[in-house]
Amino acid sequence: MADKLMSTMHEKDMQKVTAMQKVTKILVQFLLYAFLIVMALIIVFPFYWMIISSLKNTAEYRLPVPTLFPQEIMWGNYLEAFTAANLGKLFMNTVYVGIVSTILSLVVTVLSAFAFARLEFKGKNALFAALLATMMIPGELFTITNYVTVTKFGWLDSYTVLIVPFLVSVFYIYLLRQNFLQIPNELYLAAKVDGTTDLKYLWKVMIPLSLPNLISITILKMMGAWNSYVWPRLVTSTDDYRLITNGLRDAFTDMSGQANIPVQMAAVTVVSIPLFLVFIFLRKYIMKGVSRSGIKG
Amino acid sequence: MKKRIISLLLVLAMLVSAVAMVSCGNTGDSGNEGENGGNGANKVRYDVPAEGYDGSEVTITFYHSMGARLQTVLDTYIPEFNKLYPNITIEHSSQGDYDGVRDQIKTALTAGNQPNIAYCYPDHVALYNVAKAVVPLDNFIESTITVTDANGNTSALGFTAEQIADFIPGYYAEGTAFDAAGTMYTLPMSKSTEALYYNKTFFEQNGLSVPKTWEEMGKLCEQIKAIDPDCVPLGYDSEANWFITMCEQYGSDYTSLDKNGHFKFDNDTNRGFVKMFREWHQNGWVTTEEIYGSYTSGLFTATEGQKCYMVIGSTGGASYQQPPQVDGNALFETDMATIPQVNPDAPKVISQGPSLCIFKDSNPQEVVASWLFVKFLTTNVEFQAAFSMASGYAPVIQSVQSNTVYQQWLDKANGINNLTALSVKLALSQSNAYFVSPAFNGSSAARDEVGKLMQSALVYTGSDVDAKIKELFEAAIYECEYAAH
Amino acid sequence: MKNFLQKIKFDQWKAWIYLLPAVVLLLIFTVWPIFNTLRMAFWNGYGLFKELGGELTFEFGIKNFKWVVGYGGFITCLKNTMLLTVLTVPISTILALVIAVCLNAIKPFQRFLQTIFFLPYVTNSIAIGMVFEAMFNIVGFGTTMPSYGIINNILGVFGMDPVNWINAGSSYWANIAVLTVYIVWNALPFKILILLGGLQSVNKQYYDAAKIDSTPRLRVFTKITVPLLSPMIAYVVITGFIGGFKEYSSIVGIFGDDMQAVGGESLNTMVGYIYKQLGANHEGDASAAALILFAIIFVVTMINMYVSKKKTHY
Amino acid sequence: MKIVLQNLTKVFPSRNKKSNEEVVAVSDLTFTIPDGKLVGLLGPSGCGKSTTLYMISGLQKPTGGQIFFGEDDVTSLSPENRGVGLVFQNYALYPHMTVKQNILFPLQNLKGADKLDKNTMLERALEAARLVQIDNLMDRKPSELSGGQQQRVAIARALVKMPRVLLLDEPLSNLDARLRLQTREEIRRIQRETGITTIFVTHDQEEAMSISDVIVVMKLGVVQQIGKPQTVYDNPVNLFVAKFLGTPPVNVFKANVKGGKLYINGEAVLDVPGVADRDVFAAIRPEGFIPDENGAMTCELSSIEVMGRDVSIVSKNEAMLTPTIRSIVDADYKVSATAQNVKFNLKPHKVFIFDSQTEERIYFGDQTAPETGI
Repeated sequence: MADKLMSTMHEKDMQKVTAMQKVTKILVQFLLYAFLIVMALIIVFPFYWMIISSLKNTAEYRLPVPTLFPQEIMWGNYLEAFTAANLGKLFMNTVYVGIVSTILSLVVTVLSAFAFARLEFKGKNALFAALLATMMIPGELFTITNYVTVTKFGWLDSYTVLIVPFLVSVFYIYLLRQNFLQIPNELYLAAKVDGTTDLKYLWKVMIPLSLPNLISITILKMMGAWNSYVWPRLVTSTDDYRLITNGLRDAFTDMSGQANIPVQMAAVTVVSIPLFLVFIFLRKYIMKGVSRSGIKG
Repeated sequence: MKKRIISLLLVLAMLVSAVAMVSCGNTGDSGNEGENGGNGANKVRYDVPAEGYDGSEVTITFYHSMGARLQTVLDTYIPEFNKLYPNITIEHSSQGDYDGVRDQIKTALTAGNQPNIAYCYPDHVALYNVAKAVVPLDNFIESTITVTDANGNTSALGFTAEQIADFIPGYYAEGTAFDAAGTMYTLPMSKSTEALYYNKTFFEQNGLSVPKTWEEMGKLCEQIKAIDPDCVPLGYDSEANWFITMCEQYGSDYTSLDKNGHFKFDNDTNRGFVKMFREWHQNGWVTTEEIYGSYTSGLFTATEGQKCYMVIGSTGGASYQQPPQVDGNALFETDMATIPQVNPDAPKVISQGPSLCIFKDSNPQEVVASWLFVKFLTTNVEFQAAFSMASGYAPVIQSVQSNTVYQQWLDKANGINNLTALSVKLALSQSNAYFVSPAFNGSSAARDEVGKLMQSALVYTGSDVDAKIKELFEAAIYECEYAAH
Repeated sequence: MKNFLQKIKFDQWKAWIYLLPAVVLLLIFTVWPIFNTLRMAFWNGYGLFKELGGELTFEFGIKNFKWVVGYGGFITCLKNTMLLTVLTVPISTILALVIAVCLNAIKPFQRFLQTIFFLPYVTNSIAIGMVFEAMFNIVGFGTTMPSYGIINNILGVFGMDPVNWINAGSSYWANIAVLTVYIVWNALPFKILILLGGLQSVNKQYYDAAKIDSTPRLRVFTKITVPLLSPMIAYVVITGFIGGFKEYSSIVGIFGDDMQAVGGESLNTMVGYIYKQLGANHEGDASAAALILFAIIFVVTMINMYVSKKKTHY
Repeated sequence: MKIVLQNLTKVFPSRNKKSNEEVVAVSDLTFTIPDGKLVGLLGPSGCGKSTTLYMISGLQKPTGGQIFFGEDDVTSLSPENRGVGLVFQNYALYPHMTVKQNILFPLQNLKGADKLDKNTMLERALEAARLVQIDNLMDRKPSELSGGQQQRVAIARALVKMPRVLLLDEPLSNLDARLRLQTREEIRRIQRETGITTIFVTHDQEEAMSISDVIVVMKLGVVQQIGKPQTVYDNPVNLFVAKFLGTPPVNVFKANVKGGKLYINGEAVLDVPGVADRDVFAAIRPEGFIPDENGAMTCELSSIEVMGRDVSIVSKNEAMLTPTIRSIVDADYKVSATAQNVKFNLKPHKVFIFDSQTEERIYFGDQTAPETGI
């Protein structure tokens, strides 16, 4: 067998190989960064456009050849965005709805995921499959029926109507169930032997162990509140309950329907910043949640 | 154990509240209406309560699309109304724009949660009527039941003959565009129309005269194009209005209330004018908002680059056609005229702007109270005057014009910085020319489709124009028929 | 033994108590709407307002489905939906995969770039639609003095003629190109996030082993990275297909409610059709179309799952 | 092909960003691995043996020093150009490939002069599989194999391209005791058959001793002793090496030298001529005790374990540094289990004496001082 040994370095030109190796490495790094930077620029461009547009005046925004940097920086657009759209109140509404619905949603999701992951009961698998199937139905048709339902409940123009109908997300239950399943069952049995109640076990073991996922759900839910548009518009009619995106769309058109786009962009920028900050600070958890979501199912 | 109990309680509480919410939902309403069939030549009727308004406390909701300025006007006059009827509370809210009002009400109707009064266009009312949700007004208008206001004065619930006569006839007739019998479903609130804005300075400098007919318009465009080859002489904001107005001016068919064939706009006359305007567009004579990619008022008021010298647009948007100013001096003067006609002796201009409709309600007193408020808004001279001045829309009753404050405002009209008054003046001067097209379930689809048709035809650059136009018309009819099926 | 059985019974109702809030809410806000959809879909000529107006009596049948399928525009919607899905899912998946692999291969600025690539995920969709429109727009196309959006200006820098992307008279394929760019742009962050997460949980030793065996980079990518990531890729593709079939808001975002460029071909999609029918009071047709859409998504998902079961490893 | 490591050093930057402490994993390592030998890198965890292995493979870059394969300096050569085979501790078999595909994989990467045609590749793969006796498992996936089978696949994959150097990282650590014995014999056999210079890393001295031609004992990044296993066992260079090798382990006592005699617990137990008076550590192999009623060394008897041929006597002594004294004697020696004390004489070449400060060997008796490198 020894006759088949790989050719030795003598046969190759050592220096050439070493040099090639260096060049390749530098070239590969260069290409990697070049590609990533070009893609990043493409990704970022709409943002850049949004921000510079929010600082232009209307005349400059409409220039035939768009400027890449505002000639005159119009901070006033931001002031106008806030005053014209009552953004402050809408902002607070959004935060309130976001927080309350997130907390309630987490409670509901954790309880259901626990039942599906740890408890044995008749029809468990059938029920779970049915839940997953609902994810495939286009939700557009639910809107009208749900509107009739909440109206019959007398919930229109309230925080309830913004929070309750969307508390349950099958996706989150699914995500968390997968996470719970990864926690060894022995821990649960051990806890049962020790006489620990289910809730205590849930609180002391399951929740800490799936914290990254819970945080991811929290963030996704908050972002959902931040971006929801159709439903809040439908069920709220006063600024007491409307959410921020509703304000964005409606506030900046004047009587003839001409939009003051720079001011609108300013408002959009203001709205996007909190989400952006959330991502920067909680990036770790979002990443963890996603990679742990147990896609292997 | 404690936590388990708490969780149980929590769950139970949620269940109980859910059940409670289901059970205490309102039980819907079908109202008390005595209708004697709307199909034949008989008008649809609504049974007005025999006692009229009994003075009970009711809250009336009113959906509109007023901006902040107009809401201020409304808020000033609601107390005036409450001096007469202190027990009627008016709650109003803006739903953004006309489509916003329609969408909101559409969904609200499905849950029986509609407002009492709403801004409306005829197409919207046709839509609400499918659900039979709109109160026919004839019985109110004709009602002789006496109502006593807070000052002890009595008056008829309905309109007097003088009041009806005071309405500008073209506007008043809009309320009857829904069935063959002419059932009245809406009252006009404030109105606008389309007008021709032109650059008076430019016209005078070049010795141009304002076109009265489309023929003259064509020639004028050619002339202007020769003077300024980079310009687009004319901008027409709404393609759909253009098509519908041309139908009316030519006397050709557009739509009809005939249930067996609503859509009649595919005919030679209509294909003819579409073809003609396509050529105009291809010559660079005319553009529209959608085609241009931005508002044509932007072209009209441009200070550099490409310009246009005429715009046909809503009188409600007059302030956007105001000439730009540099150091306090206007760069030119704008003037207004009736839009070009096929037959200038019998002019036709489209009627736009909000009307008011009243929705059925389980409490008849709310309907009566709504009527009282609608009657107030449409017949109160001071309110109509104030609203017109704030909005730039024309008042719907003629007596407003003899109001001194209003008179003074109209007198200040000019083409430099008070184009609004100028536009109202023009709107009032052509009150004999207004038309509305029939409104039925599907009429809004027709409007959408002819607008699209017009756009597509204008931008077509291929060689077989006739075939393309035929195809576009047929496609539009197909879409309309499908939408109304 | 008796004790044990009692315990099982206790577990039964205990599980239902845990599930109660979710089940109640789902019954009210998900299950009931689904039943209502079925009711409307199989009620011939159903319209909500017609029912409210009292003109309608129940008549079971598949007339609504016939209307939907018989409508010429429906085929267009189907075609557009399919085309956009078939274009955007592979493009965005491959692009996301390449970006994720590249991101995973660098050290300096990795976090920074990762944050950048996640940006589209946290933006308001309404805003971005407006931005894209402004970028591709041409004001005054066809006149003597058009002003171009930034994209055409960039093309100009490379000496290319401006393209009419979305304005009056633009071609169908130009419209589709813009939509593809927009949808891919929108879809990238989620996919990058999932795939990067997957990559970071792959055991680094596989790569060391490949290095020891002098594996060329491309072969590492195709023979090791892709197979090891296959469960994530399958997930991304399946959700991409489902999302693709529900495409709607991106088209409204750029082309407005008409869902077509002026004088152009219709870009309407299945969900757009459903909305249009809702707008025209054809709730019956809309429900029928939603069920058809559901069937299509269901079949496509099943095919996807079948293929991915065959193609994904371990 | 011989491998030369010259002043090889690896320093890891501190993980904690705030403190600037660096971790020296390998320090100034110099030794030569002769061609065709099986070399065991041995030491407790954290001694730098794996790092050394990874530096030889090229997966880690040395901070200083050089690595030669034969006459070639490969220090800056990347792993793909070194032509080594590496068996990972967890095998790193590609989970999505069958055994056959796993083994074929390295062959498909060969380029230039080494490039093979398809049939040769299959032949070679089968040959490698036969060598490790897994040729009947070729179409299974790794998840369908036992730990031992996976291990063999990993070896086959490393061997199939006939690398000039084969590296194994703790190859037996994931196997149960029986498999471990069996597999280590196989590694030995395969190495013999192929003649490939092989380096393997282990923390298990028994494993290293049993199959290596040469062992390298490391501690905290520094080589302690290099040599044939038996030589190192018989002639350890310092207390660490003495303690690290041997089962049962060596017995260590606090002792002192006075007048050429070694005293443990006050008893003179051995003559150590020529050693100056001082405190020392005395390490006595378990087999270095001879029970003798008149023995020089007295210990308190704890228990006697009879293990067939041998007897293990467990006892105590005040000077001992290990928890017990374990001596293994021939079963012929009869020791009363009930006795209070047991007395021993010592075999001189089984007793190692170390300086109490430096822990270096100070007395070699009739042995010569061992070399630390080859």
